[in-house]
Amino acid sequence: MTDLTVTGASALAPRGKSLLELDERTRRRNAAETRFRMMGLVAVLVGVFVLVFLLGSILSNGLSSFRQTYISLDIFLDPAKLDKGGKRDPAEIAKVTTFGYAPLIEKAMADAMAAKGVTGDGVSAKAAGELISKEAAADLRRYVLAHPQAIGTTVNFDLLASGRIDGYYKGRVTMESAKLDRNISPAQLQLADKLKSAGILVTHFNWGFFTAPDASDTRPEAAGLGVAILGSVYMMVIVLVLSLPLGVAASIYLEEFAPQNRFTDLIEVNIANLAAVPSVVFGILGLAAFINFAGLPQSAPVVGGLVLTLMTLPTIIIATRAALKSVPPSIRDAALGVGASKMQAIFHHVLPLAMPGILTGTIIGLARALGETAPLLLIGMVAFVRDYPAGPPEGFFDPASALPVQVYNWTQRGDPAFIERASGAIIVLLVFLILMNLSAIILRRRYERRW
Amino acid sequence: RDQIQIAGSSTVLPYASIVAEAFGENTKFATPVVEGGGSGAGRKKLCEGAGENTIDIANSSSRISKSDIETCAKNGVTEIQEVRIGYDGIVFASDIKGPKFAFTQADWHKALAAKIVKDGKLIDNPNKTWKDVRADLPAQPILAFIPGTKHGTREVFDEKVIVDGCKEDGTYDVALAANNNDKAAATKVCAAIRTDGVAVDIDGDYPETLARVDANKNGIGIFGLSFYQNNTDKLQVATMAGIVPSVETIASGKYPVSRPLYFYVKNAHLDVIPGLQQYVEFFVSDEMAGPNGPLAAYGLVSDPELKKTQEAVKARKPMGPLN
Amino acid sequence: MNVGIIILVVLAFAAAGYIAGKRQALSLSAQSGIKLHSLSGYYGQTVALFAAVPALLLLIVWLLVQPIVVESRVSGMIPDSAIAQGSARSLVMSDVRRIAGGLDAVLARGGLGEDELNTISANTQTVRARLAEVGVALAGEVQPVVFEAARAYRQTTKSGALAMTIAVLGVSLALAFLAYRRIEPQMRARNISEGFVKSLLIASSLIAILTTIGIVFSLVFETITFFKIYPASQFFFSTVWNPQFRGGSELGILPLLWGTMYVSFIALLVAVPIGLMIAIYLSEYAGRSMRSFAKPAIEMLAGIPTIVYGLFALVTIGPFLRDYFAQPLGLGSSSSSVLTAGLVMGVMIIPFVSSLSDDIINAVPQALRDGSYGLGATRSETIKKVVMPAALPGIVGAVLLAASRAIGETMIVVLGAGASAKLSLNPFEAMTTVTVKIVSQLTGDSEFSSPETLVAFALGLTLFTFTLALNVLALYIVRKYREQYE
Amino acid sequence: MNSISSMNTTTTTTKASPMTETKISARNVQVYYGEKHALRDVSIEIRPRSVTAFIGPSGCGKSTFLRCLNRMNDTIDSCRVEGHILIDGENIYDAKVDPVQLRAKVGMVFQKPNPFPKSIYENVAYGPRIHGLARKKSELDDIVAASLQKAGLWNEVKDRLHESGTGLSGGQQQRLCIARAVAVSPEIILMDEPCSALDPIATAKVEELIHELRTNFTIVIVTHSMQQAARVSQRTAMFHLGLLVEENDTDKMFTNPDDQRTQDYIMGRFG
Amino acid sequence: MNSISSMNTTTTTTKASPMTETKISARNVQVYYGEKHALRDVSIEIRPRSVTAFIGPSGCGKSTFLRCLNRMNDTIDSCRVEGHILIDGENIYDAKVDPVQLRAKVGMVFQKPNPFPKSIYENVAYGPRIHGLARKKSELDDIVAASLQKAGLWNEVKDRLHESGTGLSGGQQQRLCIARAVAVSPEIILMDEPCSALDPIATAKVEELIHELRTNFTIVIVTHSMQQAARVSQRTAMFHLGLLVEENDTDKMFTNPDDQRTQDYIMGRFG
Ligand SMILES: Nc1ncnc2c1ncn2[C@@H]1O[C@H](COP(=O)(O)OP(=O)(O)OP(=O)(O)O)[C@@H](O)[C@H]1O
Ligand SMILES: Nc1ncnc2c1ncn2[C@@H]1O[C@H](COP(=O)(O)OP(=O)(O)OP(=O)(O)O)[C@@H](O)[C@H]1O
Ligand SMILES: [Mg+2]
Ligand SMILES: [Mg+2]
Repeated sequence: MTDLTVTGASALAPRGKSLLELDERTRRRNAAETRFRMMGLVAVLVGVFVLVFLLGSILSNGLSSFRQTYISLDIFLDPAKLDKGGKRDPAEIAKVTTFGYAPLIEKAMADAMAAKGVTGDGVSAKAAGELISKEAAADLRRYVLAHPQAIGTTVNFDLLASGRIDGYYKGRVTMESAKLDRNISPAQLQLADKLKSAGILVTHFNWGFFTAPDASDTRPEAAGLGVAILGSVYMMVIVLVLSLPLGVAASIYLEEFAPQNRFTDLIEVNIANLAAVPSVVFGILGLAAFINFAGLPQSAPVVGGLVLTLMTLPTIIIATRAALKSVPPSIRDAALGVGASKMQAIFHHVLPLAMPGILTGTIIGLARALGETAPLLLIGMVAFVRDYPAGPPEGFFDPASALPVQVYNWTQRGDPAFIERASGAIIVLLVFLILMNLSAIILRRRYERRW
Repeated sequence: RDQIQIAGSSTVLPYASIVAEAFGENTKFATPVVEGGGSGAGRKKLCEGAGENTIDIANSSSRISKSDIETCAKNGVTEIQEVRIGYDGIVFASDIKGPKFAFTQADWHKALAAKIVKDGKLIDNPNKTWKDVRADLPAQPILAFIPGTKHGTREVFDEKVIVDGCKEDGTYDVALAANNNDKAAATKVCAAIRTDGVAVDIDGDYPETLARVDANKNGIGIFGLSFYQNNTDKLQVATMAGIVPSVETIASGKYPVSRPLYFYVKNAHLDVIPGLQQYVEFFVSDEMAGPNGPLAAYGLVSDPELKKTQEAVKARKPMGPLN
Repeated sequence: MNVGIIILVVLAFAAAGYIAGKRQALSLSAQSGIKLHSLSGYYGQTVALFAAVPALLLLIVWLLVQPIVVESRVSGMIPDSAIAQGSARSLVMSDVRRIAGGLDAVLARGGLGEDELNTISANTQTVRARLAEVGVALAGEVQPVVFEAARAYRQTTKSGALAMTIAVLGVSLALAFLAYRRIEPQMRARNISEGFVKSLLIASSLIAILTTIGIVFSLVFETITFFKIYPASQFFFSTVWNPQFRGGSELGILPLLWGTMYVSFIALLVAVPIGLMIAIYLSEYAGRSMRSFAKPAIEMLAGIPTIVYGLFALVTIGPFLRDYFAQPLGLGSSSSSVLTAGLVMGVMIIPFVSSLSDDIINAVPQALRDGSYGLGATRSETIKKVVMPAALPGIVGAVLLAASRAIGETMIVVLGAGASAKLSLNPFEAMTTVTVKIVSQLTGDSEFSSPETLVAFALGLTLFTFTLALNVLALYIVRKYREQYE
Repeated sequence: MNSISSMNTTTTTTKASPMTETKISARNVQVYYGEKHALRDVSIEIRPRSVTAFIGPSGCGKSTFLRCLNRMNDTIDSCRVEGHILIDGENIYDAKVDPVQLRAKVGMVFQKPNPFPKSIYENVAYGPRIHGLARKKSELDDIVAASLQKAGLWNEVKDRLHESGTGLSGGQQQRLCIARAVAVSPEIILMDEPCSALDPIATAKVEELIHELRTNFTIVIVTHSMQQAARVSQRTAMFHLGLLVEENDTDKMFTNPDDQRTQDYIMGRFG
Repeated sequence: MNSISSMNTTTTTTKASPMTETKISARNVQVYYGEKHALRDVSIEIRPRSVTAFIGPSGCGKSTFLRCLNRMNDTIDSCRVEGHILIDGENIYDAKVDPVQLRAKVGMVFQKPNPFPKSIYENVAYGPRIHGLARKKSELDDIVAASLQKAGLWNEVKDRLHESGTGLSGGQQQRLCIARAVAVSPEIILMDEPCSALDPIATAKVEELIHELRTNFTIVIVTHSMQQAARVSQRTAMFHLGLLVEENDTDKMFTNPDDQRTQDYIMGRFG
């Protein structure tokens, strides 16, 4: 090997050595290889670790919101209070507001305590009533309006316990904190414990969290995601139906058909730039274009869906174009060579091969659209909405909320119970996301191949 | 459109949603849709014109301005009702485990102002701990989480704490002298907050301030009274000029840092949007906004002149020009 | 007929046209013995397209135009005197619409016959009660003029709808028939239908342009207003950002732009290496099972709401960096810092780099890898020197996308980096970004027409222009780089 | 062609190599693609500093076996190799053997030309670079030039060394791949139909290269051209349906093969 | 070379085709790749129902010219074609001509086999499907089977029609591509070195196929094997450095070429 240096030509001499022992250089290269591989593994682990950490913190904060504490009471629907006229006239009964129902509950509570032999120990009847959510009165009134004939009878209700009591059984409220807490006292907590052992206070799965609408700041225990889930579903339907076809169509045109000229350059730069536009600016656009100009209603999923579509499009387009670009030209040649039109070559061969990339773009784009709040801020969807939107398609035009909006709203509230709700909502959001992506992931796996 | 649409101040939002919820429960009308988004944005939306596409009510944590009224008029919104719903107390609170604080406005000025007076001269604020500010305060580093400059609360803080404190501790006079008796310039000097990281602007809401106090146990945050009342197990409130903030002390005017809250109703919508008039009346009814109502329970300081408001609302009396 | 049904009928026509067209083409070709130019399906497709597309376009246009026409007609019926002081014609019109809708509902309920409707005059009390029965709440009393207008509104709308049904279905049928008649074996059916598809593709790509125009338009007017009340030179060149409630704000964009670039830069510094390594590991090293688990898992990072990241930054990373780095190094004692936000944001955008790059790396032909292995290259050498360069254009796209996402992020910056604008090199100091300020200036309590709020639009437009310039630059560089190999 | 002859002179000293040693020895090699049994029980000895040709009908497993010799089959997931392959007496499927080092020693030219999407220069310089064969830019330039010359491509590309390798014609690409393999000077060179896309003149050049390389290197070549096999190789192996049917001296193989199938195959063309 | 003579006997019946018409006529064709002038002023007439062979050293522009004939060059951005190419008297570069229709009429087998990453069946069935050549599944099956048979691949793949086309050996892939091109029964078939990766037997089959196709179709074939050109073609065209050097009857070309360069090229091997 001494002549290696003489000329490049003579460098082409054999270098005999055993394969079983690694030479210095190979060892170094292998070490570099191992390092590189480890770096990759570490990167994956970092990603997974952060994910696990975040999910862990979300789950530990939020899982508890799927269970809820209830107080089970037999309530006498006193005709003297609910229907003074005695004619069971719905209009008459409706005159009694929720404030009129509160005493019934308070009384039922006292009766139940007496019946089970639970003593208040210095907790007044009013304070005992505070263990029950303010939502209870509304539930009761709703029930009575729906069943006027029940007035005068005694009905068993599972009423929501107040947020602090619920928090007590979830570890958020403790005896120490209750001492300082203006909204609950240790005596009340002790009473709750007694009620629990008496079987009046029960904990079970919280369906209301998925079906109930949002509730105001005074009733965190009643707040649910019903409207938000509907709103998000509506918006995602719109986003998916519009952005995927539009995005893929635009990418195909730009990547496969568009002539190389200034105009296509313009479109190309535009799309890349739209990806960098902050989402709140899309909200400004939505307000100007869809609400003020086109006259669509405020707070409506249709506007939200359109705005999110515009926001998602660049992501999908960029991903799709990259995927199309990576399909080798020989595949196109092969198809064109047997007399396929360009359109056929693309739709029959190129597009299926680009599918994994397209689906990835869609997953990422939709994930972002699903979790976005800022643009909704400007089109009135970051709002307190309690009425369910109608079924589609009219429902697209009714006011609705969305999952990320609910998360955002709840993290802004004063009552700490909302933090748990927000984490619960995030879990729902993630489950939503996983479900939505699952089909895409399965499809992607089907299309993935090397050539 | 069947539901009332409301937008505006995020300070008023909790109260408005409590009322909206009760309104939806107790009447045949749909529950109003209540948006946050800030007083400015709310009033802007209110003034965009009359019609189904525009909101009916704007919540506001400060009085509407002349320019807003002009915009309104330009867009055909000529009659607006002003409804004052009560007062919002602004409190100073720190971590529950830390030392107790009793402040005066002057303390805050000395702690946070960019320039303070020392030996009759304006100097850059050298204070590092509260003890430097006043000897009987704890020796805790100064760290304050104050609302960002877009918050209505900040305005009140600047005016009623910093500038008042500035006058109290004599800096104002020195500044006045230095600026040839230009009051505006002196006020500007007074209100300038130091930028060395001691005063941290919070763009988010009170929960963010709370989280920051949680992460920085030395920090003192500025909160709304209602938020504090919901978190008394984590926060301890400081007195201001010897007064403990509470619904009572604020209502009586003893506690100095508070501000009125309003909402503005577009009269043109009153006969068009179902339930609007009822909602407005419901909001200011004793059952809701009275001293024993749910709003007061949540921390709204009830307006002593509620009766007047109720009458005005019944009469749909539009507000006159601002004075 | 309701719109949904019209659409269904048109689609049914199209389907029938498809079948008929296909049959016709086949039989014509069989008769004449001339080979079909295109697959028979394309003839069907052509007929179907002619049946559906113009008709549906007409439908859309009609739906957009009819309300305008009807409104202007009906609103002509309402005298100015009927419009209350302080109210507006548009509000009266919304009453008209509501009454008209209510009347429909009443009819549908069977509470009233069509002719009865014409006879009941505006005995407004009964009208109001009737409408209330069907759940249409009216806020005020109904004026006779308004009621008349509502009736006219209903009538016109109805006849309009009828005309629309006839027109749309007519157009659909007529064009379908025309297209059907034109079928002959030599007709270039494939080209026709492909031309149509191509125009759809072009239209889709024009949406990007429309969006840009829309954004510029929705920003530019307020921006102009802003510059009327605030000097542009200060906005662009001042290094101080210090808005005030009472005016006299200093609104220099430079510290915000600096913050934006700093945070995004740190985020990319985290996301690009980690993301690329993940992509490489998953596509080149990992087994199938690991890959099918890890890839979607990492994609979930992009789906976690940013508020979670923000809290993560605020509660965990911020204090950690402060206690273990900033304070020992004497670089400050702020728990929110550019570094905090950058790190956390970097994690969030990892999937943008990793997943897209993974797909692209996977698409590099195996023959290239074989070529490199055959020369005795290790895997990592192959990846670095052969696979990555081949995948580069796509990876650049992925990185740009990640950068875009970083620039547009709000929540993480608010909670992680703070809200104070600063021009500083120290990564442990709190800073903020343009996007954060757009949101906060837009949603605050100050007056909308004040410069403090309007500046949000100027910020938006400036950022838009700024990123546009960056993108032009990126395109230029990528082109230039690519040209080396062509 | 001056460069080649000049090179010859530098290397003739090593010509007297013994012909009985074995360089590569394969024993009972079985290869499966998933379920498919592609190679059955192949055993062969390949001598150093000689040219061995693999012939056989398309799809019989020539490429498969060739790829076994430098473990390129490792890259195909579904592929499984059994049996022993020894190079210089060392089992290359031993766990201790590093395939990377192996492949540096056993170079390969693939059946389908697969230039990297890089410049022509970079294509050739790639191997020397990763193996650290050149210390200076000028050395690298020399290696690149020499390799391209050997592959007979130098004249065609010397003015466009920095254009993309994928923009070459099919035959040029193939020669580029040969140059790329030669540039790292492996001990053994496996060539899978290196001349399939080449015109006679280029083919002649490559054959000349093979002749020349033979003095120092061991060469295994897959070819479909009996003439080529006859021209360049000393030993020939015939594959059929995954079996190694016969292995023999080339002269003997083409005149008087032992196996009927070989005879048929060769006769099928010539007979 | 007996096989050739035997094949000749099977096909001699069709030899008396009219040799004066033209199917393809190219006039002053110039091709540029960006700046590079790859083909200069090529004019040629190609006769129907005959086989024309293109020969010439690697990189001389044979593939380039072949790709002009069905406008495959349209797909290369940097490629620019000037001049006229008439097929059946119609200028195929006319704006009115639909390249798709043209390519259905002028099929192509590429130099590098490029099967679709789909099953073998789908590879072959694709063309007939898009051209509507089969009305029923069974017809399609027939076409696929017949095409694979013609390409001499049927026996090897009949049991694995639904496995991927990319998992075939090099020669098998090449035959698959031939089957794919034949399946749409174009009028003209362009073959770019169709036998480069094939063993003699498979080559013979393909050559037989060419003979057979010649009765109805026009065939242009690029080959590096003079013998093959001599065996299958009636006319031969010789390219050199982007120029069409000579075009002549095959017999004449290989015995007594007009052009010095042709002579050199052919002699370069045989002389
Ligand atoms: N895409 C391309 N870009 C640039 N130059 C090209 C391209 N394709 C071919 N060339 C060049 O054009 C010339 C002719 O190439 P062509 O592929 O036609 O050669 P060929 O005669 O088919 O050779 P071979 O027998 O090696 O396949 C060559 O010099 C080649 O390098
Ligand atoms: N990746 C693969 N997956 C499955 N089967 C394969 C794969 N590669 C090759 N085969 C099959 O293995 C057998 C041997 O293939 P190989 O490539 O070794 O043939 P070959 O002798 O090189 O043929 P050719 O001369 O056509 O290149 C063939 O039947 C082929 O179809
Ligand atoms: Mg092979
Ligand atoms: Mg070629």
